[in-house]
Amino acid sequence: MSSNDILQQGADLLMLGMGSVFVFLSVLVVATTAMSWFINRWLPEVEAEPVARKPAPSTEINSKTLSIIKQAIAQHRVAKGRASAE
Amino acid sequence: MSSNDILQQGADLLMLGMGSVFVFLSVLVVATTAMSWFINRWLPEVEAEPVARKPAPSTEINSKTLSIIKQAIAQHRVAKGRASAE
Amino acid sequence: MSSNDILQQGADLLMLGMGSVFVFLSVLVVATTAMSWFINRWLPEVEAEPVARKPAPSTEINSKTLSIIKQAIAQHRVAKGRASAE
Amino acid sequence: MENLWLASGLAQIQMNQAIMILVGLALLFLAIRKKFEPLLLVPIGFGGIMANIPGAGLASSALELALYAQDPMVIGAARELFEMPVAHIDAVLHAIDNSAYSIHAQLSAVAQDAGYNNGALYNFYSVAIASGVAPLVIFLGVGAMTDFGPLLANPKTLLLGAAAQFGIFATVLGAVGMTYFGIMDFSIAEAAAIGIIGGADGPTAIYVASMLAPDLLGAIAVAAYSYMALVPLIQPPIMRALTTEAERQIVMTQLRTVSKREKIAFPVIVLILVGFFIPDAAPLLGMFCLGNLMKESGVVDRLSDTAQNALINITTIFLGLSVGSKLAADKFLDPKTLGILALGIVAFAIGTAAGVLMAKLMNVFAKQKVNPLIGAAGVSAVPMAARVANKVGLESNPHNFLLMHAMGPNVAGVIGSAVAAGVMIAVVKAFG
Amino acid sequence: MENLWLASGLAQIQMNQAIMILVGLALLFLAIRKKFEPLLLVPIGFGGIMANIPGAGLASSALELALYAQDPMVIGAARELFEMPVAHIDAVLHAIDNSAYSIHAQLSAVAQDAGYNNGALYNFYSVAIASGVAPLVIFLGVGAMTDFGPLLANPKTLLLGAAAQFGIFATVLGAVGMTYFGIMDFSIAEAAAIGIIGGADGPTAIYVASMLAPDLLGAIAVAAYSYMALVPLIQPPIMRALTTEAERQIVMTQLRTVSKREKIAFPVIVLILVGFFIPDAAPLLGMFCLGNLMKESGVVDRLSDTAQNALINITTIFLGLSVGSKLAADKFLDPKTLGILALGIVAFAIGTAAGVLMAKLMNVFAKQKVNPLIGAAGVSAVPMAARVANKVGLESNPHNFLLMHAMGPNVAGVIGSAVAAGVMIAVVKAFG
Amino acid sequence: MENLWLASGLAQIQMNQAIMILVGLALLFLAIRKKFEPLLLVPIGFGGIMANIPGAGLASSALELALYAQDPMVIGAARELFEMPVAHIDAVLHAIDNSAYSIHAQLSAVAQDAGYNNGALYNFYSVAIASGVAPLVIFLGVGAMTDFGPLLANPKTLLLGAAAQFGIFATVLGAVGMTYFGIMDFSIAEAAAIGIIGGADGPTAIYVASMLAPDLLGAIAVAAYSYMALVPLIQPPIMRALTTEAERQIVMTQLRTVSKREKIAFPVIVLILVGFFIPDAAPLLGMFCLGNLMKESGVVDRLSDTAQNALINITTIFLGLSVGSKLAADKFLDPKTLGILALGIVAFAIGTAAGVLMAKLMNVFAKQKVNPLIGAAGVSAVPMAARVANKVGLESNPHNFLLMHAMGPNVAGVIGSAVAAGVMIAVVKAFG
Ligand code: NA
Ligand code: NA
Ligand code: NA
Repeated sequence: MSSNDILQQGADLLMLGMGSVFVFLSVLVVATTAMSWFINRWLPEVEAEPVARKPAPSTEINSKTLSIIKQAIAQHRVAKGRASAE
Repeated sequence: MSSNDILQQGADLLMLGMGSVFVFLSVLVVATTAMSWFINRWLPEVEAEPVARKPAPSTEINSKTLSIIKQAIAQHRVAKGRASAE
Repeated sequence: MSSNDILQQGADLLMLGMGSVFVFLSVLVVATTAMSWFINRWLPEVEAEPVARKPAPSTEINSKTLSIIKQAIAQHRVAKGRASAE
Repeated sequence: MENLWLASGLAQIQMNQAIMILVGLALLFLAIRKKFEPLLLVPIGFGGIMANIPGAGLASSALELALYAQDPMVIGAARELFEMPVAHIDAVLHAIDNSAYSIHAQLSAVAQDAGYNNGALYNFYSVAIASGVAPLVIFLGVGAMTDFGPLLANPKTLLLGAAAQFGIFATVLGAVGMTYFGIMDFSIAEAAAIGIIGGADGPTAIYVASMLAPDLLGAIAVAAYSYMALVPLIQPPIMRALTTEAERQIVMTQLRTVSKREKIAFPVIVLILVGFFIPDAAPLLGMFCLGNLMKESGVVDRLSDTAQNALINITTIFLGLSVGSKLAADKFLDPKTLGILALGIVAFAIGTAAGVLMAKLMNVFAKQKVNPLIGAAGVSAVPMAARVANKVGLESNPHNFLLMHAMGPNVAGVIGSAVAAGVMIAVVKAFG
Repeated sequence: MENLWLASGLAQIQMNQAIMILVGLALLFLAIRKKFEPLLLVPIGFGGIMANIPGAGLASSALELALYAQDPMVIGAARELFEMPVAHIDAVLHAIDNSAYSIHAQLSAVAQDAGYNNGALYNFYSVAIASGVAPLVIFLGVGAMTDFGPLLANPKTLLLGAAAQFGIFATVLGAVGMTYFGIMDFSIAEAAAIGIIGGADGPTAIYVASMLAPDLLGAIAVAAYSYMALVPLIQPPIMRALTTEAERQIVMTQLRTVSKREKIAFPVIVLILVGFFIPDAAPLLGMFCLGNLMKESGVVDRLSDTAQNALINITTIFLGLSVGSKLAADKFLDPKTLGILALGIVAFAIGTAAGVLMAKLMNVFAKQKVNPLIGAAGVSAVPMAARVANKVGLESNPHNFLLMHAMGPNVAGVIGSAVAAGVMIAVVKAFG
Repeated sequence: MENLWLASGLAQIQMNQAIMILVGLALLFLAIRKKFEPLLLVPIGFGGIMANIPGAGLASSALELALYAQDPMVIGAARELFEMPVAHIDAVLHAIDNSAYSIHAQLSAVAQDAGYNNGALYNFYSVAIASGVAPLVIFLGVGAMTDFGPLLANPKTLLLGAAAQFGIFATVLGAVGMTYFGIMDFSIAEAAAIGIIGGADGPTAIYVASMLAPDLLGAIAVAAYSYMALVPLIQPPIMRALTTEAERQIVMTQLRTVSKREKIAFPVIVLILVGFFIPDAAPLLGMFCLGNLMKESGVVDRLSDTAQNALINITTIFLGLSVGSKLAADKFLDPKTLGILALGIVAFAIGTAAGVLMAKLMNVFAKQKVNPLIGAAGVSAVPMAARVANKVGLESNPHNFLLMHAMGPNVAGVIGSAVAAGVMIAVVKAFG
């Protein structure tokens, strides 16, 4: 293969590559916009979506734990406040 | 292979199959019953089994967390009740 | 292979093996001592190491949960104590 | 390997692939919107779409891709191997289709020399299913999640799990009947693989199909999981038709508590009996019992935990994608698929009926009556079928909770269909 | 397989290995102390050290080890295979280097007969990378961690992700230019593999390099991950140079909320479009979309959870070690590595510039102005590049939070470079 | 492959399998009831039962199954390959037993053509152990669980870990002695593999046995894990016999705190020294050090976490089942097994004694006295041996807590036996 050939191949790759990337992502812009329009027009989620996502267990624990901590701390402070006030 | 042969094979499979399934599970009924009788007669678990199973961590957290939540809620209600009563 | 050969091989393995193990671990004693000296002399950790290790999530939950449990139990006892005192 | 691609034009192929993409989308819809066994049907449906991407060949081996392309190097090597230097290319392809494992291995090497690579889904299939490992690992995890307590408290419910397997074998007979009457052309191995749908147990069905009829695996797995999801629709009418109101109101005595030692001994006993009576069922039931022993022994909780979570989840993802690879148009869009779907639902129905009737038969002889509704749970489809039995029972008597009673036949059904699978593999092997 | 070991003496080899051990230590230092992409660079650096242990041959195949040792049995078998009974040993080794897959397979069997075994890292590489599976699994996990919400709220930011891929192809041109001017000797396949560094996406770079230029994989992966870690240094000067203060202060309207159904539909649409337009990108993007669908569908949380944790972590460890195996001195210490490192940083810079300029171009036509800083996030390097855009934006307007706006082009860049990868693989295959 | 099945009748085989099933049950009893290393002995015992199911062939390869069945196609292919057209079938089987890897590969393909498949446990063994990967992954996880702090605080305890390896090499001498006196017939490779039991480290023993004496692997692994569980019984009498009451009361100064940087540097130093001095120990110790570095570096916690949990658990399950596959009667029920069991316990005893004596020797020269009890912890068996040292110490002085002091030699013993393993592999390879 001559040196020119590889330059040519590089240029071809640039054209084909950027062309494909732009065409594909442009098509995706159109398809996504159409999909969003269609769903929001014809298939809106009326209320609390029935397919409600079960939170990942750890998160669940964390949030529960956190709320408990907050409460516990609050009560602790109250208790301490009361104790020191007495 | 003639068409008759495959019918014959199907019938054989039915006989052998259901036969084996019933024989095997019947043997299992007998073996299980005998095993349960033997264990409960000769190897009863006297007290708290020493091979006590460590509960799976997540479950442990959940049940502990749950009990805490219940308590926290209960205390919260009590506190609120007291607060609103005052 | 004559029987003598295998005895010889066994003896060789003993020599080479124990030799290598002792040489290697002795070198490691020296290298480790030098490394510790070098780090403590030239690269001491000034303050709270910035590469502080994020505790494993489960442990974190456990310890939090545990502290909450302790508190909850303590409060529970206090509450019970108060209740029975009244 | 089907030679479909030679018989039909490119346009036909692409049309078929488009149809299969719609099938994949339908499976995703059922899985996500209707909650049809989503753990399997999401990866199966998605894998099915991937397998039908035109030109990507994700579900094809390097050799298949070389043959699609009629690669001269590979065709040449085949001509030499088969000593057919001047034969028409169709004859060469036909010879390859019918050649043995070692010939395939040699031609695969040539195809790789020629620059072809196995598709990603093909690789997943080879590792997860063709090797047989994925169903075994799923069974390990399922075993670690199974509680044999209700079964041990009332061992005779094992017979209900046995009876429900009649759905499997009746369906085999149905399939060979179709062949006999010229409606379909199933071999005895294919008929056996189709029958296992009646086992209502996904991994067992995949295991048997991968051994006896790999080309039908896609349709068989889709049928098995779909009908398992449809158990709440399929079973109740049959259960009501075969029982009287009085029978449905039968109250069962509360189950005794089962000791830890019994639970530890049970999986070991099952393993040894299976090994003695049905060695071909030993891989599946062995892994199932190991999982259960890991759970019940209480000394290897970290292993049991991993078997129930990371390991089974990882395996499920790749099992699903691998099954999806068998939804490639040239394998799935075949009249046989319609036959499989039709036979599969019959299998579920017959299994349900057999379970219920067996319970009624037992009531003729036994003093302690069983509610015949729990017989329907013998098809397995754990725990859906047990819940269905409970629900139908509550309709007749709102205070009669059958769930725990139905769990006995339910897990017995898993053992039963694994035994049936072992027998079928052994017998079909013996038929040669 | 390089014949380097014949040309140079043993001392030279060991010196090179010592250098590579220092390179491995440097990577560990950057990973641990400087937090340069530690998840990959810790196993890569460690694997690099292991690969360069003199005499251990951990990164070598059984055949390579037999040839290093000039094993007479293997050389003899090769002489017979190539029918060169009296040729010089160098000629035999050269013939082996250039022989096809099936010849290698045969000689490997002979080497194993002669008592050689594949090194541990070589095995990891075969299973994790040569099979293509590890990058696919990583993409599955990354997909399950990705939120396409910001992209769906503003789909035209996809174009920013497209523009930033110019860095990839400009770099290909740079690499072939180096070949043209005789500075380096890159083939078109190698040039393409180097260009993909500009995609700023580790698994994509490894996937492409493993297909097009496996010998350069070590350098390409190290460059990709190192520059991804350096994004906060590389991008800001370019972003500032190409934008005015006024542009950097542009406030973007808040993103609309995106419904769950849109999020579920998006990965399916991407899969189908990719299958239709760029089938060679289907494996990578298919797994990415499957991961995302598993997350968004909400019905297979246990699979999504495992894909994001156990599965991706296990794969990352072996992927890193496998990349490390390609840091063996005879593959890495090559002038080409310098070329790769130089071209890689250029690729990042050009990609950044192209993203910013595209955003400015869009502002010429669109009514809703975008802040051109978010164009820089189009190179991917998720989520670092988006954070950089946010940070540079805050410097000009401390109340203008661009992070969510930048996440759109950021994830678009992942899709864009996977598409670019697919095109490059297809085109280079077509070049033959 | 043993030709045992030809020499003895079918009845004898089944009797042997029954015996091995009892052995498997005994292992399960020890694991579950007595808590003998349950993580390994549950899957090993269970796998051992599965491997001995008559007629199932779960532990056999496709080729072995074809030969058991004296399949004419495979025998015919062998006759052709070996050019022995009229030889007796026993001669053919013998020739196959002694043939090379590539012959086996060819005949395996023929066996698969003839419809035989590898047993499930055989596949597990191939992937997990024959490839060498499972022990490496276990070492990765163990490394991520190991704290080198106590060792770094008192590096000279490394010498105790060295001394305890004398148990390994003394046992090798014992094994060759048995051969010399005609009691047993161990080759030098087998003697080395038996010796490694004295390393008191399961994965190291499996790794070495899989390389040097795969047929003995079952017995070696069972001995290693059983004796590790028996450490609290084996060690104390030896420790008491070799120390005076005064020595056992020696109080050691509290260990200094070790900085994070030292802990990060240590695994890297070990890797480099191992690579330089004992390259054959590099795979095992490399993975061990990588795991430790992942833990100590603190920047890849998610990888470290997975290595310590999902990854090591998954690997343990399959490692155990694979070891169990080597409990097939034809491999395990051999006089050699008795020799292995006898030599194994001697190895533990000698290792313990050597560790204690080394500590006494060190006290002769050093100013800072060490309590010689911690020398016994040098055999590894982490952390059991360290706990034993602590317990025996408390008997003499109820306020002298030796646990942390004993952890130093304990983890040093792991390094020591991995080094010994590397040396043995290299030396035995050199013996040819
Ligand atoms: Na069933
Ligand atoms: Na990108
Ligand atoms: Na040791």
